[in-house]
Amino acid sequence: MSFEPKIVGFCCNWCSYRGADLAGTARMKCSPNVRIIRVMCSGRVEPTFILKAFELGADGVLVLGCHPGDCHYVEGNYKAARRMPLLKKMLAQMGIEEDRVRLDWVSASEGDRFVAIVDEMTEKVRALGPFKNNFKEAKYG
Amino acid sequence: METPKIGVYVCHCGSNIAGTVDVQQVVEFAKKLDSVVVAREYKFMCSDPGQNMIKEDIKNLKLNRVVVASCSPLLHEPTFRHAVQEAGLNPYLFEMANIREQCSWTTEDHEKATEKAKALVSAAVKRVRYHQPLETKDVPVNPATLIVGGGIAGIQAALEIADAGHKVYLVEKDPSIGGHMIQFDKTFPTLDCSACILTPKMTSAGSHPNIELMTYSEVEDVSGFIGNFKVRVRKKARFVDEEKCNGCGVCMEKCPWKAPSEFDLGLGERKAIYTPFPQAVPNIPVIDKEHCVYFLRGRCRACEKFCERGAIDFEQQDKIVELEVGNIIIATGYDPFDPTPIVKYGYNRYPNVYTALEFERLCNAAGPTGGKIVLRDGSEPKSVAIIHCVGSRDENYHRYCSRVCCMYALKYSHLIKEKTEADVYQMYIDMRCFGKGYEEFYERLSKEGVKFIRGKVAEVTDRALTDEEKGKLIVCGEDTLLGTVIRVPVDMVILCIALEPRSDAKQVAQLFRISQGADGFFIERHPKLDPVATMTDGIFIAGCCQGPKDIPDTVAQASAAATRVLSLISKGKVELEATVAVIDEEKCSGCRVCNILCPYNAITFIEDKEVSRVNEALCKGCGTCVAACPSAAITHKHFTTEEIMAEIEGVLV
Amino acid sequence: MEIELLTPSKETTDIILEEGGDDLKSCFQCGLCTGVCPWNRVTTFSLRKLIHKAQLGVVDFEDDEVWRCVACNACVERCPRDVQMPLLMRAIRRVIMEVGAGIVPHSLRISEKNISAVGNPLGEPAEKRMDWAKDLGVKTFTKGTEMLYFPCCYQAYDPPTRKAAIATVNILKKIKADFGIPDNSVVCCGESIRKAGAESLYRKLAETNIKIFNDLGVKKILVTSPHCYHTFKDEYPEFGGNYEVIHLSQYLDQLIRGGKLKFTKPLVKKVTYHDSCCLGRYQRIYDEHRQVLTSIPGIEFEEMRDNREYSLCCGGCAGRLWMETKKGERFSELRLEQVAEVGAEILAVSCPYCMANFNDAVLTTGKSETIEIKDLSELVSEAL
Amino acid sequence: MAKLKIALYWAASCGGCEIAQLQIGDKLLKLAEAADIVFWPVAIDVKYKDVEAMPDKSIDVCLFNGAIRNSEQEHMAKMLREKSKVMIAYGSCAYEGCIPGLANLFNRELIFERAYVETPSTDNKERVFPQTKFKVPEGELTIPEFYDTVKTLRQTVDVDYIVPGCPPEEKTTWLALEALITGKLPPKGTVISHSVKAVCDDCPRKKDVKKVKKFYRTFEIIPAPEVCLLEQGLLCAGVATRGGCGAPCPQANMPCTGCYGPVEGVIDQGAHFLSAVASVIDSNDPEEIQRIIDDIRDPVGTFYRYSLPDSLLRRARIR
Repeated sequence: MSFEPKIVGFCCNWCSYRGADLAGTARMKCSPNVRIIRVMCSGRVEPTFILKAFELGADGVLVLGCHPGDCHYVEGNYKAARRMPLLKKMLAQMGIEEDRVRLDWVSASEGDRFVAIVDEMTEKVRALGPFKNNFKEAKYG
Repeated sequence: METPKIGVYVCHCGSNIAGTVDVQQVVEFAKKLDSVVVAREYKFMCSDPGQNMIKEDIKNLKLNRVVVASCSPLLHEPTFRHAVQEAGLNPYLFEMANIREQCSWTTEDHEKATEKAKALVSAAVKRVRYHQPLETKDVPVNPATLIVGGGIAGIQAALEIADAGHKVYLVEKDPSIGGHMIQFDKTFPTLDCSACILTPKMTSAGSHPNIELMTYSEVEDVSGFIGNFKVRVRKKARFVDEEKCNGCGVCMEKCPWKAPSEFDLGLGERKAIYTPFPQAVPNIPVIDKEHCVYFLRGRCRACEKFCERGAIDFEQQDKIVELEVGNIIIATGYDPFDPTPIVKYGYNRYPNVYTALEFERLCNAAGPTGGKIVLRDGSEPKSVAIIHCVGSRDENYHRYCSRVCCMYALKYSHLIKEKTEADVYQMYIDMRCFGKGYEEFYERLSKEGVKFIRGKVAEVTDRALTDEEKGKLIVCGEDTLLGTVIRVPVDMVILCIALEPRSDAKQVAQLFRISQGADGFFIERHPKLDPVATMTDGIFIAGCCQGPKDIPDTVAQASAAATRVLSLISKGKVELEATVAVIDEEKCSGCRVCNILCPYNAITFIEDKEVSRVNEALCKGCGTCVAACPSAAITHKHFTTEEIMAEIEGVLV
Repeated sequence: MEIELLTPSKETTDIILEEGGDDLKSCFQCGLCTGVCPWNRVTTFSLRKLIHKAQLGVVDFEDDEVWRCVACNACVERCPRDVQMPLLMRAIRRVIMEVGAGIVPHSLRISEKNISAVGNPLGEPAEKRMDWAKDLGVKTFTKGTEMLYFPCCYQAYDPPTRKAAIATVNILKKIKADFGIPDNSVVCCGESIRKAGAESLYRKLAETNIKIFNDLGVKKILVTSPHCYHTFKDEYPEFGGNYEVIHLSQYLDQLIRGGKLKFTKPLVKKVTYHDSCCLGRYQRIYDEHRQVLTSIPGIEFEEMRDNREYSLCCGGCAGRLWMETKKGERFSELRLEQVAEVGAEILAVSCPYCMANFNDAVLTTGKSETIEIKDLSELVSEAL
Repeated sequence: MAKLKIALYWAASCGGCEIAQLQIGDKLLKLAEAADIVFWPVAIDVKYKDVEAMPDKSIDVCLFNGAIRNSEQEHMAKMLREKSKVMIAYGSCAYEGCIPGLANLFNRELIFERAYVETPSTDNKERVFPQTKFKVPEGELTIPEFYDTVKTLRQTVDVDYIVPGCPPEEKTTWLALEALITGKLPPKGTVISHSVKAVCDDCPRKKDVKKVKKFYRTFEIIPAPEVCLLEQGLLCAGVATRGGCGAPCPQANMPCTGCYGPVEGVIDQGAHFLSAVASVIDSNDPEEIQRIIDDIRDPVGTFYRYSLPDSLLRRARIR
């Protein structure tokens, strides 16, 4: 059986979660690999959550918010947009592939976009293979 | 924490879920999860029997947490919360797993769908353990209302609230209320005189015992929250004592100094001491320091000499007034688009190219030409072209449709036809006449012999190709209905300029903590279902500040805003979000990282305790501050770090 | 590519408006007219564009397209702004015919001259107008006669069409109606030449006829042409001619319902009926024909695809009968396909123009063996 | 009252903790009054076998400093745990891995390569690396095995208390010792410090709202003396670091580097510090944000200077 990545998805309540719902309502098919956790705003997503997901065995983390300028909370998504690049820079140093973490924007009307992002992310992570916590598999000690 | 006893209910949703997800397997899986006391399935959990199943279990099995795996929480979370509450449990001790929209409907493979459903149920079960009972709080509502902007929207809203017996502060930055509407000549489609229908409302607003008019004033600061705003207003110095002035007008008569009239868009003149127009409310002049010779050179004071009441006060200073209000309506209106940048249309280059607003003044009997439609040289035009969508529906300027231009353009054709012999050409892209009586007006105008040319005008030029075109403005473009380039020689061109957000809309948005759309207009809470409220509770928007609209729509929205305010006043209290952020002052180090992150200014720094504090009335519960707090001192109720961590663990089973 | 530059002409527009094209002001260029225009079943013709050119005064009077419209009213039937396209077209044609702008098609010019000279478009001698009735023993209308039967020029001169006039007289005699026919002094009713733009000629014709009718004290006129019907009823009053005008179909319907007409011979045929524009969309007379036809014993009646207000024009109104229409562009040929579709043996008509057009079309399409064109009067007469 | 038996040990550490322990000054006398030191490799000659010989739980308290980076340290940690009633992770290395813990960005192979081959002063063409066992004529020599990953004491044995700091401040050390001497011990697992709040609470600098357009390294600017260093663009970890130290670094114009570890309740110090720093970036423009972030040269070294082995990810993945 091919490797089925586990991806934790954080969606904001107002745009991306609704976009994800719309994908369902419109019966669009998408990879089941992303499991969504609803937060009120992408600005709520702490870097800790992303690290925790990896610690617990996630192979990728997807954070989706409202499009820039459309945040239900004015500019919570901009806060996410500040944190994510810094986190990614740190993760790169930790040897974690760039494609395992993605921040993107999906509006409530973009069911198709939601599906496209989820499918693309799933395939990229699948190509990278499982994320293994190196601490546990270190050769010496 | 009490021992969690969790009930899990998996919904078939007919075949919507059960057709793809093996519900039985999910139930068996749920039964084995930690703290789960009971797990059941049912055809339609949202039905009465479904809800009763939960209620019975809460009673009989003493459940203290409930998970329903069914559709999107955006659909039925309120339903199940209510059911749980009816069974005596706090509604927040409930969690929903979305196994329909985000699982059965998007997944084809039954096995994978079932696996995903299990993961989502496991996440909900793990999360719900950490749920805490939450209570909503009430705060009283101050019955006074602030209305910003004294155009038709502000006046309408003010009158409605004042008539209901509540105090209104109507703040207007210009010397008189009236807004753009008072500049208009006639109103479409009924062609009643704009001033005739507006001035009675202005007068009522000016004399209403419940309305405190604050003209020539601007809001400088807003703090507080729904029900309890504190507002600082700057009353600019008029140099005329409002108490003493009786509006006799002698000062204006005697003032020897003139300046271009803003009200007439520079087409006419006014004095250095002036009211913008004769029916101004209040009928109290202001002195324009830029043009008053006393202020410029220290001599004159003619107005002072002639004022019998001694109302002129050259020493007057700006005054700061503090107001306390419960609700705010923003009705700041729009700015007319300046077409100068569209060089090809010749505005400011060819004297007989006018903007729509200028033409309104030109048409108006009280305007600079006494209502005669004439060219700059005083002669009557023989032909007029009205160019639509100037700055509207154009990626280079504004993408949106300004919504009123088609109609006022039609109105202009009527006025031109009525007052002159001129031929009128409407150069349009689409005729949008959607309102009540509008299409009929369009038809009526068509019958008056107005010529419609479909196509966006490419250029207005004075370069004649034929003798016929000499001395004319030639309007060129494609007539898309003929598929031919057309040149229309005319004497006068009227540009139907876009309605655009006020130049200070950004500052206003920041001041009141409301948001602007990409187009710059203020954003309503919901484009369809809540077009009056904003994301900031207690702050409403009405009129063109929310987007271009005509007078009937503006009035309707203003009345709607007034009604929303009145309903809050009549309720007397507001319920606050329960899922807010709270700062543990025992943990807050006072680093102030969170302070600036809050878009609602809900976080204040308590200087003496050196800690930050969230004002729960202002907090909307986005959680941005929570994610930023380096001390983990902020808790997002119902979205706590523990809860989300548990959910992460859950989805990764 | 050379770009054509147009400049709106107020003068031209004004002329068209003066000539009665006032309706063009209402047009908002939706294009529905072009969509329903029968011309677009056979070629391309943007009526919408033509109207817009008229609005701006940039009509090309030399272009054939100003002569296209057959005034069938199919567009008027559905126009959202109630623009009377035929009036507009008439105004444009007047500018050509009367003011002298543009070119009048040769065949139309001939018909116009014929009407002007001998009172009928066929160019037949005026004194032979009533020759068709020579042997029928019909009296000429005199003062006091109850009803004037006025056959159209075609029914007077054109042999195949004449059958309708003869049949009509037979029926009238059968029921012993008090009627008379005009003498040779009457002229063409003028309906079509007016729609073709020859306004002054029309007025002359109308005045001539009205004078004769009035002198004779005519009160009631029976017609067998919808065109005569339309102009006598709706246009002559403007010039002082006020009559009770009745079309044969209406008359027959009244007789049958009044029990005054009894059929004796069954007519075992499959029959369909073609609504003429002038009687249908102009006058909304639809049911009478059908009632008459279905009351004839033996007739199996079947409707065609386009019927009643959606009827397809035969292509003959507004002077088009006189103008050449290329094969392949004739509506009558299309219409015959619809007749064949329902398998009718007889196509019943009640208009001489339709009769003339369809008689041509059965020949050109080789359907003369299978489809017979008959006037309503003929069918009734045969069944008596 | 019988005197306390105290053991002190150093694992992967710099020796700074020993100095810190001595720095309590005259309080040493009080300690001497109350306790006997039974094992302290840096100061007294007690062999491992002597410790091995001690009965289980015969030592009252073990103050263990240093991270676990090799087999010897692991062995000693386990042995001392058995012999001691109370195990204290003393100092940042034992607590969260500290500077030695940054080795978790690499593995043994890479570290050996660097240490024994690449360093400029090394001449090792033969590529000789340390071996755990080596036969010499006299017999077999053994040295401890070097691990890929540095672990904290808590990841190795059960730990009762933590004394944070690199090294712990004198007052923090005494706070712990005093509790031991007086027997007034806090609940197990407590991080012993004078504060549960972040360093900012101790820091006298003026705090205002934070908007940062550019981050600086310490040598690039001379910060204004009274204004919050983070507001001036210095990556001061005080916001995300447990206080109790008294904020000596910010008071000396140096940004806090985070040695007291996370604030109570924080799961991952680096992630919280990172989130706070990113949040105060004064831009919403992706390109500008990226430019500002470019100035943060070494995110792991900045945000996890003391806590990498104790972080959620613990170590880097080596590809």
